[in-house]
Amino acid sequence: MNQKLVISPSPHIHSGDSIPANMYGVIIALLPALATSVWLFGVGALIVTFTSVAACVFFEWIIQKYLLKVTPSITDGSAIVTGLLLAFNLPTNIPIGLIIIGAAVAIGIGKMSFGGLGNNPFNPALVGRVFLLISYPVQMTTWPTPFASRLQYIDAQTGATPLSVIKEGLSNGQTIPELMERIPSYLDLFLGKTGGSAGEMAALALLIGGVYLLWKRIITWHIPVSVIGSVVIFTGILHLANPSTFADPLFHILTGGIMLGAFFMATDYATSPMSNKGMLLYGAGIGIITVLIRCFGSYPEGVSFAILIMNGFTPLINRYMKPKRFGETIKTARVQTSK
Amino acid sequence: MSIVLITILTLAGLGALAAVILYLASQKFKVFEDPRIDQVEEVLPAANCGGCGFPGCRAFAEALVKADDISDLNCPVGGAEVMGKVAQILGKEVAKSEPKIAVVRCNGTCEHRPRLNQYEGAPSCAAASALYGGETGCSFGCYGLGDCVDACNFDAMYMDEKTGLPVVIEDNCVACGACVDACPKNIIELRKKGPKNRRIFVSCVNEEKGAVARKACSVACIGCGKCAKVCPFDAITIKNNLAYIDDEKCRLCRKCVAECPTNAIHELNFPVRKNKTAVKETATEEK
Amino acid sequence: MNQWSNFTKGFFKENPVFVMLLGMCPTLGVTSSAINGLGMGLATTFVLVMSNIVVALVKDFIPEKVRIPSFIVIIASFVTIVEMVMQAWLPALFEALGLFIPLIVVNCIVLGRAEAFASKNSVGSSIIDGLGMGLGFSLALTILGTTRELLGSGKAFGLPIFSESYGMLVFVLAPGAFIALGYLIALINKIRRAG
Amino acid sequence: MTYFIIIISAIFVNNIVLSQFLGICPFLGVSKKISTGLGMTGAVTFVMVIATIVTYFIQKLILVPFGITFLQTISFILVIAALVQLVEIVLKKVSPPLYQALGVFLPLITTNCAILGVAIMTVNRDFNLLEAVVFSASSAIGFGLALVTFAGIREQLELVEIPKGMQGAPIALLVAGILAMAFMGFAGMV
Amino acid sequence: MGKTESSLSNMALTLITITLLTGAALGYVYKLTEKPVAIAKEKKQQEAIRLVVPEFDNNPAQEMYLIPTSDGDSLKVFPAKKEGKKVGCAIESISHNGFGGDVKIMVGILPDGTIYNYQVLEHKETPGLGTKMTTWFKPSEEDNVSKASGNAFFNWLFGISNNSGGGNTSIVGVDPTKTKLEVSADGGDIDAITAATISSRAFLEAVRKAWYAYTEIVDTHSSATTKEKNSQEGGMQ
Amino acid sequence: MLKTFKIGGVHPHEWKLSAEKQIEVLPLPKRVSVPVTQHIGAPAKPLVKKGDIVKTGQMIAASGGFVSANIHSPVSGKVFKVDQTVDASGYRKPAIIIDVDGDEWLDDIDRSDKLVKEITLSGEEIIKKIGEMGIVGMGGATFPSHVKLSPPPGKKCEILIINGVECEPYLTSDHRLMLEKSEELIVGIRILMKALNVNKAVIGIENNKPDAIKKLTELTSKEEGIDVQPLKVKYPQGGEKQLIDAITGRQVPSGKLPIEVGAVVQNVGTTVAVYEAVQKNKPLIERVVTVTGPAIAQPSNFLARIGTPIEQLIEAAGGLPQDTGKVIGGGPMMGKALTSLEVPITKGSSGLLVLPDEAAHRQPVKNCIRCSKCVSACPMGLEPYLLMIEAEKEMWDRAEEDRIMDCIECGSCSFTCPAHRPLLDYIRLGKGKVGQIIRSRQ
Repeated sequence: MNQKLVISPSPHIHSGDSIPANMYGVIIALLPALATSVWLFGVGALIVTFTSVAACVFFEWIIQKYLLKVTPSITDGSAIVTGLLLAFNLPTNIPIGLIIIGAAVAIGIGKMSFGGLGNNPFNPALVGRVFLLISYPVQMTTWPTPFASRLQYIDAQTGATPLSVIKEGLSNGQTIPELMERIPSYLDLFLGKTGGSAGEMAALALLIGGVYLLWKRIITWHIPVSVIGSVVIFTGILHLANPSTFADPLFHILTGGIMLGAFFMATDYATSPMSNKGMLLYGAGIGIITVLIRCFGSYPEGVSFAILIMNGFTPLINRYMKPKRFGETIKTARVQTSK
Repeated sequence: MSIVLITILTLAGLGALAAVILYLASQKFKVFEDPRIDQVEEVLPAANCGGCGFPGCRAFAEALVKADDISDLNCPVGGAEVMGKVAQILGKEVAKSEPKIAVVRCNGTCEHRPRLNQYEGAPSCAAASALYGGETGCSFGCYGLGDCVDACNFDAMYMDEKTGLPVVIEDNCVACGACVDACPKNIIELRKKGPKNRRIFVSCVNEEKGAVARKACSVACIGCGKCAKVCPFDAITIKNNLAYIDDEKCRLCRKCVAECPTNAIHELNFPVRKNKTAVKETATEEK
Repeated sequence: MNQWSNFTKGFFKENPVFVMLLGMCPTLGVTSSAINGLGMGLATTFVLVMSNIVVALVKDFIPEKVRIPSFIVIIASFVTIVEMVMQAWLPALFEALGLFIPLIVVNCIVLGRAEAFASKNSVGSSIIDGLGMGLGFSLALTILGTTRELLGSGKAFGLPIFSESYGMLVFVLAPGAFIALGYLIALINKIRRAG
Repeated sequence: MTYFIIIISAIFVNNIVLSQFLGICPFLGVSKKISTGLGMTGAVTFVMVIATIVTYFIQKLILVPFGITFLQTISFILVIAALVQLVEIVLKKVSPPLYQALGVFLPLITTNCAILGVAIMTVNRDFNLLEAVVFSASSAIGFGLALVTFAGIREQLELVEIPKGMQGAPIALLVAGILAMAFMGFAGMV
Repeated sequence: MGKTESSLSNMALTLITITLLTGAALGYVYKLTEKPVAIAKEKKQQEAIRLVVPEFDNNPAQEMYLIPTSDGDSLKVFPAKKEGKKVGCAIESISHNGFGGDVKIMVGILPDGTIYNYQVLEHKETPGLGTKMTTWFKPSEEDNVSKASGNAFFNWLFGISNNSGGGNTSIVGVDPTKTKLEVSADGGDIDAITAATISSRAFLEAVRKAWYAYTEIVDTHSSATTKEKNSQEGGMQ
Repeated sequence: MLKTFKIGGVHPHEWKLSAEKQIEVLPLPKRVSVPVTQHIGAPAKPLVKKGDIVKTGQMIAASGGFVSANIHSPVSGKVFKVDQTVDASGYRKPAIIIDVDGDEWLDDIDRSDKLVKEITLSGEEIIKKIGEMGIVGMGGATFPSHVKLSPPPGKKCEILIINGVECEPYLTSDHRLMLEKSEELIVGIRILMKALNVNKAVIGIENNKPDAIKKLTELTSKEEGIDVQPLKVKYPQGGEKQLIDAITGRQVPSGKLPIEVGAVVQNVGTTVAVYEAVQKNKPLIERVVTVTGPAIAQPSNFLARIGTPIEQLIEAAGGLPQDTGKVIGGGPMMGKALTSLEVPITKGSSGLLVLPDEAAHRQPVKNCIRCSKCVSACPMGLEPYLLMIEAEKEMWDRAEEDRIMDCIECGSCSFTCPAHRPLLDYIRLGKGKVGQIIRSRQ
């Protein structure tokens, strides 16, 4: 035998799973929502998505190549996912300059400063999004009206999102039943026929994507279910307590970024907890903080903030919510003896 | 003028009260502590900034007093000056003993030691050693995965790309022994630095019988014992088919080097050998 | 140590903010504009120099147990003086700096220098040390203030550089303070390693 | 309801570390480990509440009646410094376990501007005694929340390779910045 | 160590000495700065009043009087007179519904009931957003200057359009009986600061309060003599 | 009803290429080298010296302690030397090398195929006999069986579990044994039940071996106390703790032995060996070895004598394919890559897997993306990603706290990691270090 045998520790076979497979899976799952967005907002959705993805990939490449001096890993698809998610969180008439700033912040501050994929404690797309929201509140809070001007980009006709209608109206002394008149039907909300950021309104499309992710085992059910569940329970309690100031649960899960957040942003690998118990707690935290911000804070929407805040708590959750150990059902002495 | 008076009275009153209460409290609640903690705290800047990683200067002082080795503790405010004083108080500066240096006792380069298989596990000697004997026929030699280099805190080692063996940078080595502990094959040894950095050692740790060892590596020690016979100082012993030169006994005469059939004995930093008399001269000089 | 290096060390080599990470609260809290940063820096410098002088003068008369309280009282009184003087003659700056003026008293730099340097050295070198450190602190605050002001509102020392509408508001707010300082320190570290 | 508002405001909306910039030194300094962070939080809560009560009475009974409010800074810090030392001495004797848990952090607290800052804010806002206690306690909890969260993230970052230039303070500040950004979501919640 | 020992007497003595000395020093400085501080404060108020009402020659601060509002605050009213004739009055008003807390403003109202000018005294609004209230509700010249200063390409990049400054933002010269001083989103006539509706709302609330207070003066003391009398009373306060 | 264990697990492709191949008897080799350490525990002490003539089945090395096992000559011939030979790890270990000369067995060994059903020995005698005959766990762990059959005082065995899971991909030796030696297996179970004094035994078989399940179910329908339990296919079900969990629902606590929950697990191969030892007086000198691999010409199951060089087995299966990259002793999940083909078959060799070059290499390692797939795959409920980092950064305290010692080294984590991180490599390293620390503490 003239060939050298390869020696490596077990196991000697691999499942074939890879980072690109997961990332491209997420990208595929996002496509229905992208299609819906183009259907609703036309050219603006395309411009915003394309710019965001291109900028994210570009920044990832340039930072890895010239600042970190490592081999660029843009082909693994993670920058594309960040770009897509960032775009989905922006209004489709947002100026290009802001998209580029957002991408630079998402990749530069949110991801590469920590050493790149997997090291970042916060979801990069959300870091970029929240950065923009705080820095440019005006541009970030004017959304185009669906179907109104599909061929126009920046000068598109603007309207409000259901959540901002509610927030605005409530602070004006109107009640929820009155305001519901001004809101599209739940079916329209479900199909996404409403104002909002590029990819967050189409609940149906996002649900399809989410199911795809679950089917491909890219994510587990824990986070989406606990996010949506906690939103439903919490808003349900509030709605029952006072229907005139708090909208019903269905309204809450169909509007804003709940679906996008629950299936795509909160489930971000690097920034979500590792154990199933931890994921449930994390998701519940996101749901509750979201509702708190929506119902009591001054921002109409709180999913981004809620996920970022819970990202902050993820290390603590990981530290104290360990997976269920084998043999734990029987109470045993710890490995470390007390002496 | 009254405001000045009130000011003075208030502050003086508060000051006096604070002093009295603190004094009484410290009398009443006295607790014995290592007096050196106070001494060390005295030297520290008392900025209580937490920059040292400890919660406050006193905690840092306690850590210093308790620690056996204070070399990796540092006060960023006070700097080296303060740390010097601390070391003085604690008397923790180790008396310099005979200088030693790390020596790599394997010469199994790619050339001398043909590779028989290819390792593809975690790039760590420790992981590899738990798995198997090594890429070559010699299960005693260097894995070449650089655990020693990783262990070195002083940039005193690097992996030679060509030979696949670690090299000690003599000027940087402080003989801390980290590499010795890191090597799963016990190849690295701390030896006396020697006059003018001159050292003689057996660059092999293979305990196989001669033929087997030779087959695996052309420069292995085959345990033939020629060196031991020729050594005038009884510095060389043969155990488990392997020669070992005791650095306490060796007088650097270099007779063994010439005798070794496999060139397993290495000499370092000697001038180029001219003839036999020259060797003797150097040897006597060294004494 | 020669006096010149004693003076200049605070600017770069031992810059209290960028290198020693001391006095972070005012550093972050008041640097939403360059002028505020500078004002805070100078106020701190004054307190630092004056308390260094006094501590150097009285160091031999102070019993061990009340050393810290005594130093704090000395520092606090200078802080109060600064407070009153600013209120009288620089009311705008006084309002901008707000809570952080009384908080100079707990700035680690001031007490740290009093303890680490002035209580062990002569009055002359204590002045130089205080001045150097204080100016280094001012420099750091001014740099950070300028950066934040420029990025946040397109101005430097109140002068418009580019349209305010381009500014990234985050930098004027709390998060921007942390982020800007983080990258500044990274930059300084890089320069220090290179130099 | 006002108490509820004070609590929410101090913990989330106007978190003393993340939006008021108080107590940054210990926030950056003692946040390398979760356990240390917890100890520090305990010590801060303890001292902050006591200090606020004491300074409250000094303000109400001495400074205001005599018209010498300009002595606020100096008298507060004097009282806090003495108080911290007193607590330390007493704790060491009376309850060694508590001292082990909290006491080691006490020296750090004198120079923690959060204590003085909260004391001054309390009198500036004209709280009554109960409000002052609630305010100081929730401020301390807000401090602890930020500190422990931050420590958790830092512990996790210890496990990964941060780019060389960003290691240490820069990355810590960056994390604090993003955390502050996230906490801005609570804006307007009072 | 050559230092003084830590005995009770020494400790107390040192602390007392130090506090005595610093106390004296502080008292002295306080004396020294007491006046300038008061002057600075007064000057600030004067400045604010001067900005919001036409030229006057009396001392409005001395003639200041309080007017209670329906929600429990009392507003300070500073009448401004020139040669004994009332030229307007400055009213310090407050709203508790700002984004970051109270918004305190000084509003100048002319005798005919129109708003002459305003000045923001105190606020804790978001920098860059709510802070715009200092200029937003004034005639838009200054605002447009800064907006026009950008380069066209960057304006496009950042989505800043030049024609957005033209709305109904100014309250200067407005007669509150004719113009509804509420943000347009609430059915009023004034455009809110973009993305800072809450701050705008609070600001306008403060302005309304000032104006109601003013109308109250006019209503309760409709004759010139009572006004005169009132201001004298105010002066005596 | 299919049962399985509760936590984690993965499902690799099965690749049971040799499942239909009958067990063939491998011709005797010319020379065997019998290592003295073929089991967990102390090495056996050689009883022969160079030049001695030995018979097949003659004891040539005696147990070196309580946890140790006797070793018998697998062939008859002359001892060539008692020296070192390369073991599977490439390290040289002492071994007895015998030149084969004919095949002369010891007289008292019953070599007939006749099934001996009646068990004459008492429980204690059985255990003693098993010890004498050098039986060890043949699933791969090689733990001396007589030790396992002697529960510590105070502990009572309630159930005997026979491990016919064979969850490793490719391997089929146990599968074939269950089909071809089913009756012997049943008698073996009876013997073990008697030795353990239990009246309940369950044979756990994964659902991908329906023929074995069918055959054994038929046979056991008449046997009281012996049941067959079909199991859902999931790796690592063959792990002792996982199997007990799957069958009884009880979980062995951390750091404890199966007897803690009243269970004893024996492998199918071991059980057949026990039958032969007790009823036929035959020591453990041969075993069934699967030789397989994607490029192997005839994947086969051989009955080979201990000490046969693997080269000969591969030859018998059609020779080593051209582009061989890796030869693995055991299955692909837990087997060891071999450094040379001179390595002999030992008591624990369940299979030989030859992988082509393209399948032999690992993928480049990427950053951990914290996807938590390793956490959900770990059958012990550990956090492999964390343990790896802790081992890499030498955080031994935390690794111990995070129960690194519970790891069963099944490889599910490395198998599943999308970033191709060498999780198990480092965890194994950490286990070694932490184990040292724990021992030094005691």
